[in-house]
Amino acid sequence: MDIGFSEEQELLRETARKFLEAECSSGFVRERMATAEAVTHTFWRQLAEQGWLGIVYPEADGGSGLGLVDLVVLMEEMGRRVMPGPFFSTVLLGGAAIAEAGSSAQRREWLPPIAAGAAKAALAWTEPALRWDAAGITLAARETAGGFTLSGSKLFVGDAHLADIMVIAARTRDGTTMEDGVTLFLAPKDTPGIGVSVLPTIDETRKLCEVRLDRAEFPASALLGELHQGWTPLSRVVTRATVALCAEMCGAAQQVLDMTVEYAKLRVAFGRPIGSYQGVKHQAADMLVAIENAKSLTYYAAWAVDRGEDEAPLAAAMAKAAASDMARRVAGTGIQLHGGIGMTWEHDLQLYFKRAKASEVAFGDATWHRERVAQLMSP
Amino acid sequence: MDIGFSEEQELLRETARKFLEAECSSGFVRERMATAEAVTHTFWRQLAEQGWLGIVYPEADGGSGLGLVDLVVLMEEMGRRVMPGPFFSTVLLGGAAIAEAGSSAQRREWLPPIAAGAAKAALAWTEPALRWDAAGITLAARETAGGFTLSGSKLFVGDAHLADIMVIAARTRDGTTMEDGVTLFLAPKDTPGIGVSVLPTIDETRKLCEVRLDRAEFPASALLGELHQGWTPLSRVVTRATVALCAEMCGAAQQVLDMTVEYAKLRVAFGRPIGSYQGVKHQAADMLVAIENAKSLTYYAAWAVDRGEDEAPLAAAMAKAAASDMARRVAGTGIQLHGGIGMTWEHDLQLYFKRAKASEVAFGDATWHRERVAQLMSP
Amino acid sequence: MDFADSPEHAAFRAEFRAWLDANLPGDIKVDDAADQRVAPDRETLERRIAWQKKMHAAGWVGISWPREYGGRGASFMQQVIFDEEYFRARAPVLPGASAINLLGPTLIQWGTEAQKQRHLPRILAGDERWCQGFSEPGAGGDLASLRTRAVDRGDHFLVNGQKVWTSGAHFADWCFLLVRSDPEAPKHHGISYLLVDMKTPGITVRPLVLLNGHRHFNEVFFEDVVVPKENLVGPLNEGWKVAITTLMFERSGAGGRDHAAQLARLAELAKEFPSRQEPAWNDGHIRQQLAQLAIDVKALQVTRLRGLTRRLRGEPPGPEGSILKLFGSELALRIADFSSTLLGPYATVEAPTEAVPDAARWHHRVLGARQYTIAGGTSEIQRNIIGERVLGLPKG
Amino acid sequence: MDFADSPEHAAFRAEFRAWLDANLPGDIKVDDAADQRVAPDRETLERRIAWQKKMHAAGWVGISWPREYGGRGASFMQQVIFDEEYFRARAPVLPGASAINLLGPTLIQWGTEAQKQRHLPRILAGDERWCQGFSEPGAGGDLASLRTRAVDRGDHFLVNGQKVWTSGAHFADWCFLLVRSDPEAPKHHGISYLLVDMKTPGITVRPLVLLNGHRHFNEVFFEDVVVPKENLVGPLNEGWKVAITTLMFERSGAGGRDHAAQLARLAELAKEFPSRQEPAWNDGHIRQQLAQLAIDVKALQVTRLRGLTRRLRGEPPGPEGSILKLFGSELALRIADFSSTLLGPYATVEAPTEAVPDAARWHHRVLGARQYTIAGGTSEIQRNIIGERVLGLPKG
Repeated sequence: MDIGFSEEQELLRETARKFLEAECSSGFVRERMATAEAVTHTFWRQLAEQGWLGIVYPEADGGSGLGLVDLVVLMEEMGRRVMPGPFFSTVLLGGAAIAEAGSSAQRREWLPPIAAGAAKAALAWTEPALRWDAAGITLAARETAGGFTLSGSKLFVGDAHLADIMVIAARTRDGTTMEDGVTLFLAPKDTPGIGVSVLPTIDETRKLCEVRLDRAEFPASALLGELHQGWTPLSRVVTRATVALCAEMCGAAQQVLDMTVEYAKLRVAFGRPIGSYQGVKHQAADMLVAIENAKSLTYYAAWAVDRGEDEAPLAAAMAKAAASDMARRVAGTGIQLHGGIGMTWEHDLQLYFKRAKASEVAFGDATWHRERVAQLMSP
Repeated sequence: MDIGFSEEQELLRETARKFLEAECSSGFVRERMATAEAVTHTFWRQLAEQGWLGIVYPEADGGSGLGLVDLVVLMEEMGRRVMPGPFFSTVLLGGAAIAEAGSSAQRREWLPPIAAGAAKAALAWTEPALRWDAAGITLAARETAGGFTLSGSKLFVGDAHLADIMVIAARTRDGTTMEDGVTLFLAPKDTPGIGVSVLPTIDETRKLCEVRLDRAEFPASALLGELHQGWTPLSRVVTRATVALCAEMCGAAQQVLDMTVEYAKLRVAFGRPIGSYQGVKHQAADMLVAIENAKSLTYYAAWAVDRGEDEAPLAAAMAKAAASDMARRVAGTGIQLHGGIGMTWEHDLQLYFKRAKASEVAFGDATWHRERVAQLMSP
Repeated sequence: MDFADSPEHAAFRAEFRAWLDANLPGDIKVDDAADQRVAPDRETLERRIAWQKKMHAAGWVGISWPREYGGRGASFMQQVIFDEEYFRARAPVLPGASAINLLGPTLIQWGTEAQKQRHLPRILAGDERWCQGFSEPGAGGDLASLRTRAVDRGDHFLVNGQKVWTSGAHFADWCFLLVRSDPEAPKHHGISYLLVDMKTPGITVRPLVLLNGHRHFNEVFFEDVVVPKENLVGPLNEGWKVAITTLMFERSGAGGRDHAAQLARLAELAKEFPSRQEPAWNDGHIRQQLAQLAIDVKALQVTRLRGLTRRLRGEPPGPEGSILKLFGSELALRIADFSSTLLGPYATVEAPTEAVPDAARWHHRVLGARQYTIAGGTSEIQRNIIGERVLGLPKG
Repeated sequence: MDFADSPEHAAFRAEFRAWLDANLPGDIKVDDAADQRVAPDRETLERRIAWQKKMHAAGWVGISWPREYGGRGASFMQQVIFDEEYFRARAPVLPGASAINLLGPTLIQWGTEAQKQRHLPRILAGDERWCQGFSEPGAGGDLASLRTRAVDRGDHFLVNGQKVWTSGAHFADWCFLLVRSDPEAPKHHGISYLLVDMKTPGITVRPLVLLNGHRHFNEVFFEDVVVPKENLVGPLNEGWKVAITTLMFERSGAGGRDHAAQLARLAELAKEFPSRQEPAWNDGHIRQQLAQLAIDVKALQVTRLRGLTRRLRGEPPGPEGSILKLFGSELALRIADFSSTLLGPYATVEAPTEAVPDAARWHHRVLGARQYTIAGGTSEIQRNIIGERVLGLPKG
């Protein structure tokens, strides 16, 4: 047993922290979030140069073949700086689905350009009747002579408006279980019949979209993985992305706590630094406890997923439930302890608060994952 | 609108407070709780002399005919001193059931002696499969030539071991609704086939019993109210008793807060009274808020029940849900803020803590009543 | 103990309700009364001013002011009924609200005859807008540590300094301002209370944008601003006492009035909204949370009424207002949190969606609810006030 | 990052588990390891002493002590595995636990050769029982403000004063005691650390009965108690440093190890126990609460392991123990509260019932769980420690 990070991982952390401190200031974040792309070409190329756009893909596919525990380190640092843009959708969702389910030809076509920063990707799986399990996938794929016709809509799809390639989950048959009959399709940019619009959501640093499919046609070659059997790879991708998101939430929360502690040492009220009052100190202590626990569960989940342990799905559900509650509490308390200044647009806390809210409900909130924990506890 | 107590009610409060301070010290409580009776004959006679044993019965039945709002005042004061003994079971449960459902003969037989302190009563309604609605009543009453035969068991019956007269709720038929088919019976002390044993429960000041009926025979004259129609009067009695219990819980909690504030002013740690630390002060403030809110809902429920408002059942459920959570929190925080001394047998807080726990779950805990609120909110 | 209206009060309630039904324009109704902004923009402001004038013409503005100052001499209970009906009708907060509710009663108690003559009629008529210049940067909850200076220059004061969190200053014609007039005196005895014309040279207003993008608060800078001496309210250097009058009216009016409406809508949504079980209402934990919020909303309402009763019986508004402020604002947060539990990502969209047509309302709540536990005295400060002034615990 | 045992550790775990399976008598197993009383009565004490002797004979007592003092020189990781297996087996806390875990390591670091020779073997063998004389009435969490006096009388100290919350003093042969030896010095520099024979004349032990009726703690009075000078541990007047060694081992060992077992039983009960829906498990809010507790139990476990990793990497036990103490004890309370939500009045009965055969267990939990957030430093003190020593916030 050794529940800490390796020297290589600590080095990755240090590199990431330095890079992001230099290149991803809050000024940069604010400037970019006002644009549709949410990053600059330069920044995106720098991410590629660091090797981070292919961090979890096999080396054969142009990646660096690192594990989820390594990714956790990087995500914590990205969370610390509320890094804007389609990293998550491209690398951990769309690209990861291709890596997980794609044929070698599909992988060769898309993963090297993604890793090189030349292509962006997205994963369209959730729908208006929001569920985070297989039953949530109802978008109908009708089999035709040459392939499939898809109609319906996907909601809350990250960065679909930027994607060169989109993975779409659809229902190809009503199987005996909800899992059976889910199929993944590859939709390159500008596929006819697909309309994308950006939703005005709370976290402008990462856009969410509505994707409407109106008799969009897909050739058989657009199938990603096996017909009807798409849920297994999809759920693997989603589980990994969920754990990565937890890590990002932990990093962001740690930054909020650091900012809050710093402020509480300096800000004076009634003649003393506010951090000397137990009313502030005890809340800061509770923030720390919540963050430490969420980190513990995230690290545990990352390890369990990497090793393919039986309890990996349970561990991931526990991590997301804890991280969701933690993120809301920490971001909220951070604002509370900053007082008025924390409520302003000008203060960076708003960036963390909005990201925390978006992440809290992404991939299922605490309530969703607690129910999942209960089901997994009870065989 | 005038949401305060009348001068008469304030006078009742003052009388009750003075009497109980003098006659119901914690030494008295501790001494009596070690006995099966939990009160002395003298004390019980004094309660009768004050008119409190008949406070809610009509004057024609030997009572003083006061309303639930008046009773609230008295209960708050009784709660403040953790008054021991069968007042609640006798006056507000067993006796109240007779007052609510009894024929004039039955009322004349039992209420004047109860009001005079010459008889004690109990109400046996809850059963091992604990539910606080009509479905909880399953004890079978079989109709025979001369009357009924009852077999089964009742659990958590207050002070059944002291009762001269016990009201027993039984199921006389499977009606179309759960409410239909509930019938009340009067069982005088020593009815053959009835066994009573005291359970070792948390609050020794008020005993709870198991009552076992083994083919106990009841003549037709033992019917209290109409055959099959016992749920309506029973639920009225239970609703009133629930609101009265809420008031008692508020009074007890107020006393805990008073004791805690007093202690926090005197007790010094690290050179200052502990009450000057926000860690203590803020928790005391939260205790007050919880108590004030529970009082608000209790007063509102008492008024609504007295007036027969449509929302009386909703108001009572709200009051009990709030009081249950409040009581646990206040008693717990009281101990926490007292530190070590608050955990000892010697300190009076234990009396309040144990009473609070017993009351919290009596007549349904917060979860039970929240569900009831939800059902009543949703027509 | 009586929660019901007396016959006279019922009649008053019916009269005002009928008047509102007949006169309140549909297009100025608001979804979210907790959002007490003066107005999001100039156009809305103008519509609300017109609405105040209409109300004033019918004698419904400042009803609790004495008749001699243009009010109705309404009883406290009538004022309570008035407020209940006004918010029930979803009418917007009047642009003159802070002047009507805070400054007016303060001037009536402390103002000179000339001040009353000059200002009170215009406050009621909605002719001029006021802002409240109390909070300062760096002071936080410690209001009395304010540092904006007023130097005595014979016939006028010269004011220099900065205020912050000044609601509606960008629309204001006048400001009621706290200044330090004697820096040598103990902190509560060197403060004066001034009325300042916002058009006076040297005043700069800069908007403070909130994290939800709202532009309601401002920073206000004073640089050699001349304030005539006749604009001093109450005794020189004893303005803290005057301010207390204003603050008491502020605290006793603190938020939470529309919790019930918010919750009713969430209960509706719970019965429609899909979930793991459909609808969400079928989930026991959703019902438990809705019920708990309903209980707390009712408790807050009754606790408020109990406080009103104490005032009806002649006691002044006191620190029990902190209980309402603390609990009401925390409850607003919990309602917002619950909207997110119920609606998930839909509570983060600032636009109508098919499943949740009023998604934007919850988006605003989620973003906006954080301010209630901070503005007007943080929850931490309210707990101090309760601990010290209600429970008598020693200061820290 | 590796949560799995290495092969050597797995072998060690298997060895100890097998030994426990073969040797732990069924009649001394405990339901509630959180209830770390020395023993409820003399008879149980004797059985547990016999158990300690059996363990000692097999070399399983004090395994992390150096071999020269009778231990196994076990690595820190082995100690962790040992503890996990010991509690998993539901073995009772050893009567010598405080001496083995707290005093032993302290003596090894600070004791004289004679002290080590005299005491260490007897501690391991369970020949003598120890109690910890640190807390005093009136000191609360401010341990260093202790007032029990030790006056230098040439060859001995004369001790007068009072200790409180002394676990197991009624069974103890010896006491490790903090005294004030220099009342003039700053409070952390006038303290000495003594070993006191409990049979010395002048010592009175009075039980402190807890609200649940347990007699585990005591008040201990010292009246002109003679303590030979050779019983001083570490430097005169610098006993605070010695005490810190003891306290660090205490904090790092703080409770919460059997939360998982308690929760597993509650989950079982939820699947059997009647409720509005039957069984209670079918209620969504019951599942939500069970799941949340399971999540928190797991989080505590992993947070503990992360702390252990830091120690494995050579860092000493530090203030992060406060996180475990705070969260673990609050979690114990929440588990007790949930038992009451699930079982209602059954959780208040101190006897087996048909529906809940182990009702008494929950009765004890409901009564007993309150002490964990107080004993060993209240939650408020833990939050101060975290705020000040971990986060670096200024003292209040």
